Amino acid sequence: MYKFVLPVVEFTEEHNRFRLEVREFLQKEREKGTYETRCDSWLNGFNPEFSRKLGEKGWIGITWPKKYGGSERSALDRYIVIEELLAAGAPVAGHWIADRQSGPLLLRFGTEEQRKFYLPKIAKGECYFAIGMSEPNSGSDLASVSTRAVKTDGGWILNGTKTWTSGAHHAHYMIVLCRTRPKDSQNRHAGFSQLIVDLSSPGVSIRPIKYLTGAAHFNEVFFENVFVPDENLVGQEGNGWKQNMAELAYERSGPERILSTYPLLEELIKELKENQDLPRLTEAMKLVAELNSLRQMSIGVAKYLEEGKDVGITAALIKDMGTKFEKLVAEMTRLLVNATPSLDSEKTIEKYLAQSILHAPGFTLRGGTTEILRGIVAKGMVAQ
Amino acid sequence: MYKFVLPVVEFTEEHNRFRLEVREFLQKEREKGTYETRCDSWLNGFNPEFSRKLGEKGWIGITWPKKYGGSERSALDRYIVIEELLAAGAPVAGHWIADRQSGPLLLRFGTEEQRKFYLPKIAKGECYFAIGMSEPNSGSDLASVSTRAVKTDGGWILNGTKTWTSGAHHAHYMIVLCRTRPKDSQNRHAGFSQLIVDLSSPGVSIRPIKYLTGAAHFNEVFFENVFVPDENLVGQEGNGWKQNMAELAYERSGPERILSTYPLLEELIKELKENQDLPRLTEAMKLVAELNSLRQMSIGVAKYLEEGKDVGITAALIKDMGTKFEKLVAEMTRLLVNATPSLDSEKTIEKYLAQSILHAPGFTLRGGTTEILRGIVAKGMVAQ
Amino acid sequence: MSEMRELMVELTEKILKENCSKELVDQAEEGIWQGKLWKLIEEAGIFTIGISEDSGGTGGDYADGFHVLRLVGKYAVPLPVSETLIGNWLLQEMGLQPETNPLTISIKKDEFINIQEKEQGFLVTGKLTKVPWGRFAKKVVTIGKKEDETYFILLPIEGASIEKSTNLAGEPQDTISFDQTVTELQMKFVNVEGLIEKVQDLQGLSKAAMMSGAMENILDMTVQYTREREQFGRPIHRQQAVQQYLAILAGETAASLTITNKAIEAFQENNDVYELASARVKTSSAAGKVAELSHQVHGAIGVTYEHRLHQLTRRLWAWREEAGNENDWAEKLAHKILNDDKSTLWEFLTRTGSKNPVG
Amino acid sequence: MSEMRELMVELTEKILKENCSKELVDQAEEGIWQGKLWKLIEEAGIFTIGISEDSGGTGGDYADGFHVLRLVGKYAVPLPVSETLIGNWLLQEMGLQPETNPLTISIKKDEFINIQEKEQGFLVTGKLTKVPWGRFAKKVVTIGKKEDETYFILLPIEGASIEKSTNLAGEPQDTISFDQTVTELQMKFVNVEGLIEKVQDLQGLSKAAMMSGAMENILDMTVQYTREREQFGRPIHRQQAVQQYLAILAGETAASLTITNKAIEAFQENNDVYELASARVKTSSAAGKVAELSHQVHGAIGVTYEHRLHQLTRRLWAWREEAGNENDWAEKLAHKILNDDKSTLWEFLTRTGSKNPVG
Repeated sequence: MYKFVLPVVEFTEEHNRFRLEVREFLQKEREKGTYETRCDSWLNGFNPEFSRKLGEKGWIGITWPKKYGGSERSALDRYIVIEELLAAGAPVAGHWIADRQSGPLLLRFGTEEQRKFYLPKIAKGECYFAIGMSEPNSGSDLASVSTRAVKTDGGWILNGTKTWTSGAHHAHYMIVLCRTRPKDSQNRHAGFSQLIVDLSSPGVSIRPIKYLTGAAHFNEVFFENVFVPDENLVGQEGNGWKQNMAELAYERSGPERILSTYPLLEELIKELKENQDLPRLTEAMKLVAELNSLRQMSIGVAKYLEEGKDVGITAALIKDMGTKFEKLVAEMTRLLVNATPSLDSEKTIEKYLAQSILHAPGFTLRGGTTEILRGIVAKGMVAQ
Repeated sequence: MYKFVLPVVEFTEEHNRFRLEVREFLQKEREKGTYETRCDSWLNGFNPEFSRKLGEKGWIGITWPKKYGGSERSALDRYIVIEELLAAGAPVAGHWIADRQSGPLLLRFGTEEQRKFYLPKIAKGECYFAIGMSEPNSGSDLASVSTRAVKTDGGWILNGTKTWTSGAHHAHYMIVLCRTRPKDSQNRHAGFSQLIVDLSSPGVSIRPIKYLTGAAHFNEVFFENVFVPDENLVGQEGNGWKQNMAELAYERSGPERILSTYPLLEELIKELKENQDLPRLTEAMKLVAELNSLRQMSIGVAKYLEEGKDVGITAALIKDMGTKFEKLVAEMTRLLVNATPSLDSEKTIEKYLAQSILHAPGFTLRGGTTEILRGIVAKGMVAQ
Repeated sequence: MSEMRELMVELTEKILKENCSKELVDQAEEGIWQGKLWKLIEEAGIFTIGISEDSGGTGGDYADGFHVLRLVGKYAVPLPVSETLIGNWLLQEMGLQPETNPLTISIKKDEFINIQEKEQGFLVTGKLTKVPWGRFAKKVVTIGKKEDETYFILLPIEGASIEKSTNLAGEPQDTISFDQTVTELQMKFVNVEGLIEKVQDLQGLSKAAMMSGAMENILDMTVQYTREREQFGRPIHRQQAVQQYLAILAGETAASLTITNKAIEAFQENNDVYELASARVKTSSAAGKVAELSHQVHGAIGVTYEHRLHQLTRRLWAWREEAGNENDWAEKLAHKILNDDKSTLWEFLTRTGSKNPVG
Repeated sequence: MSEMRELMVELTEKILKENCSKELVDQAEEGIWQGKLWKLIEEAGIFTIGISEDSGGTGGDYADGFHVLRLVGKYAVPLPVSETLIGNWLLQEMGLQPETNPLTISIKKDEFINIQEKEQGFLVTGKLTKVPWGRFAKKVVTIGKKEDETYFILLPIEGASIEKSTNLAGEPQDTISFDQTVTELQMKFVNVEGLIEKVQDLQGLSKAAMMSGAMENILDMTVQYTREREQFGRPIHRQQAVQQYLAILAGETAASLTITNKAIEAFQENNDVYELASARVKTSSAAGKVAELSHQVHGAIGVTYEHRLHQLTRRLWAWREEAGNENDWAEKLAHKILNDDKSTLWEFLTRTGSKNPVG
């Protein structure tokens, strides 16, 4: 049977020094006014200047080979950078997808030319990617994707629509999951490929979709006879489904599935400490213990990912639990302090609380719904 | 669409006087040592003497016509009696099933002879019934019931096994759901009938099944060529499924699906009041408000049942919510007071806590599992 | 249900169903006053339910009013309906004439308006915070202080400076400041503590009714969506996980409606606030679950601005905090229990001793 | 994992898998001492893990011991293994010889044994409550008081009167009373506060390890059951509701195991009790969910005495309350946070400042 055994990771003194370096940088930038802390900043905090600064530091693509613009540092160093960014609620939405999943995908499946072309730009914090998976009506059922590419001279002609793509209006490229062969009723997962699409190509149009707050983070992207050159095929034609699944492990196991509401939790503890409110601080410690256990799991997965282990099922598990936790932080906070959530409040905690509550519905939908993830976990356990 | 609109019921002064009468009786009996309060007493509190006393009072079959031994009182009077019994944790397991569902079933579907024969005995608190629905391997899938009765001269020959039957070792009769016709693959619910089986008949054997506490409340009942006379058929041959569904509404909407752990809640509030512990009493009030809303729903259903309305879906809903609440009482209590659950503790609250925790798993299984009930509710809403 | 109530409920539902569209609520959130809808509601006599016809009202009782407010919640009406209705009840109690122009209420401990009487009229100074619909209301019902005496006052807002803010649903929650403003006003001597308690009860119950109504609509929308939306080749209501969510939604909604209806009757009958507190605890606790699960079932489409769902879920998130959240009302209950030494919980719950042993 | 640990874990798992059957645990609950299993565990050297070979022990460290205790929980071993193991660690610290006969521990605030030294030996008087496995232990590690000085004492139980009681899992939790009992004993001067803290930490972590192990077994059993049990014509793991429960079970179990493993390493490395407290909060909170959902999946069969499930779920219900429940440990964490003025929560969580800033 599938076992969820994860390694215990101990950060070294060197790790800790590096963490403090990152933290100090973030603090200075905040003091300079480069950014303002906010919840769910990895999806909503777009700031090209800040992304470029991180690139200069060498903190994007940090684990990648130097020849592709990376810093050849460890997965744990990367973990430290991203959790410090999230805990500070820094604006990382611009480069997030490229750093988290598009880059690693290209490293693993891309051609040498693709790596040389895209990775250094990503690492500089100047090149953003969007995810091209979901479609109208496909929702959680990715195998029903119907965007299709037809072979033509020197490339492919792409037609279809992708939706719920975060940040497509800022992104330069999208990795599009599409059919390159007709549906096979025997094998729903056959015939898919992944193409890198330059979003400035003729035939691409982007329509913003407003979130319930009225803000536009995500989009509908239409492809109308878009020409995609041969060299933009990622990996093997027909292997798209498998590559896409590998991509999902990067998408699901990271600390952004645990820490989206972290700034709120920090404020909660601060307020309870100031109030010397032991009973409620005790209740809040239950959240802290939960966070601690999720964080250890997520760090363990980062370690396994580096070792090349298959962590798909565990990543699904952590994403499920982590996003539930993110919601719980908001629901518990409102009962542990006197705070009325309001986006325009002068009180930090009320602002973070409003951000957290309003963004909460997305936590357990994006990147795989609760029900889909739990299905993956259960089937994984039963099968093995 | 199906709407869950329930009437608001106001108890009259007369109702209140009656309630106090019942309460006084119960208090006196407790003081006399007739019984000891316990949680989940409707399943675990067997006491023939006490049942007989209730019968003398006219509080069993209280709504039934006088000619069948009843008192012709209202459904609300009945509601008052049973919730007072449950709140007091009185030992009502003996006659409970007969009063709650077997009697009403016979009143609705039984022959005049059956009514005259069984109802007065039940009302006296001297005749107990057991439920013959579940079978080994049938579990929640009642349509897979395979106990069968074959027609013979003057009656039926019954073969099969019923299981999880509470109190069959004390009961005199069981209403057995069985097939009287072969399976129809087009209609899984066709061909069932209900037979009253005298449990002292030749060919009936009863094997106790020990509960996880080691106590024996339920049983496996085997029928080997048991002869059941024609006059013991309930309602129409072939109509068993529909009759059984009607029976379930009685089984599911009552206050015993809300109050199984009530004695524990009473102790919790008592202790918090004694401690003058406002913050924790405040938390406990959330349980009280939940109870209050469930109780209003359950009273509303009692009223509708009396008016002959179809309340199957609402009853399923209340049973689901009520049993979750019963569990929550135990889980919250252990965090709101310093108490170590123990069956042999001298502290009342620790004893009730132990009873509640150990019996909790059954709450959401017996009488329809959470998942089955929720399916019924959802399908009911979608269909209408 | 009385015939009067049935009629009012039917009429209100008809007006709101036909006129209070998704687009209208959007517009209101952008800051545009929905005068046409206001007029329709006014003409239907909704703002003076519970005020006798003799006194220029529509007749009926408080309970009728709360049942109409349930519909106001159900249709996310972006207007100060509950404030105007409750404001009029307070005016009636004070012997003042009801208003048909938008009213708001700001009755809070530690907030009051200083009043001086001058030749040219009254001179008022003071700040009122988080005033619902402040920017659109013509007058505010609040507390005035004059020479150490406290008064119930009805104060025109014209002449005040307004600092805009909104709750999570985009409903105005403004700060209104008067600085030596010369104005007319109406005032009545009042016991402030009693008034605060009374207003909290009325507003608490109105929010319970509105939340129940919003849940009702959310449940309908969600069931409907599961019929229409297909996934994996079949409508999603066929998924067992979706069925489980629907049942929880139904349960939270039905429980909120039932206890709120009970609270309305009990409050009407004998000012019972125990049921009222229960209703507030239940509806505020249910609000979060209903919002969460309805969004989970609706998936990505439900979190878009284009979809109606958020107009209701954001209201649930906002309203559960207003006029006391579940902590506040549970604490109120806890105080009642603590102050009632003699009763067991069961006696408290069944209240057989007297009509209102916990008052 | 060290080679030593791997070997001990493998050996222990082999012994327990082969010998600690459902029937053996049943028997133990009926009050029969499982001497044969005790002997096997003793011979494997499990009771002296963490005690150097020079001192007559098995070698290895505390962490090795806690990993073995996880297995003790996994197989519901009905013997005072954790008490004897931890007891031996305490004896070692005091410079005393380890024991191989069953030990128990009763180190509590406000409970101690009065000691008088007489010619014929020691005269002891006092009552110890809720002593795990008291009726079967040969000696108890507890606190003695002699002329106002407090001592760590190792006291034979023979000669005490025993009042039997059990926890929810049927494990003995007895009251042991000495009344002017003449006995031999070993005693060492000790700081009681430090000892209580130390014992609470060791017992707390042992219960976290045992609970994690029990959950591991429950998860395995439950997954297995969903493969075998059919309903509506197919194995129940095909039901989406069951899948959702399995995933929650997996999550609670994996989180409990991970944080407990982390806590074991951190405690071994630098006596860090922050991770330990987290592990206790998490495992105690998870215990109820795991017990509830595993029973829900198993249905009626799982609540029968014949089924093994309850041997594990009843242990979870009992153990989550022992050596401090989640409230107690969360409060301990809260105190640490309150006493650490300077750090933000994030600094506290990542502890970059020093190895153990919160000690």
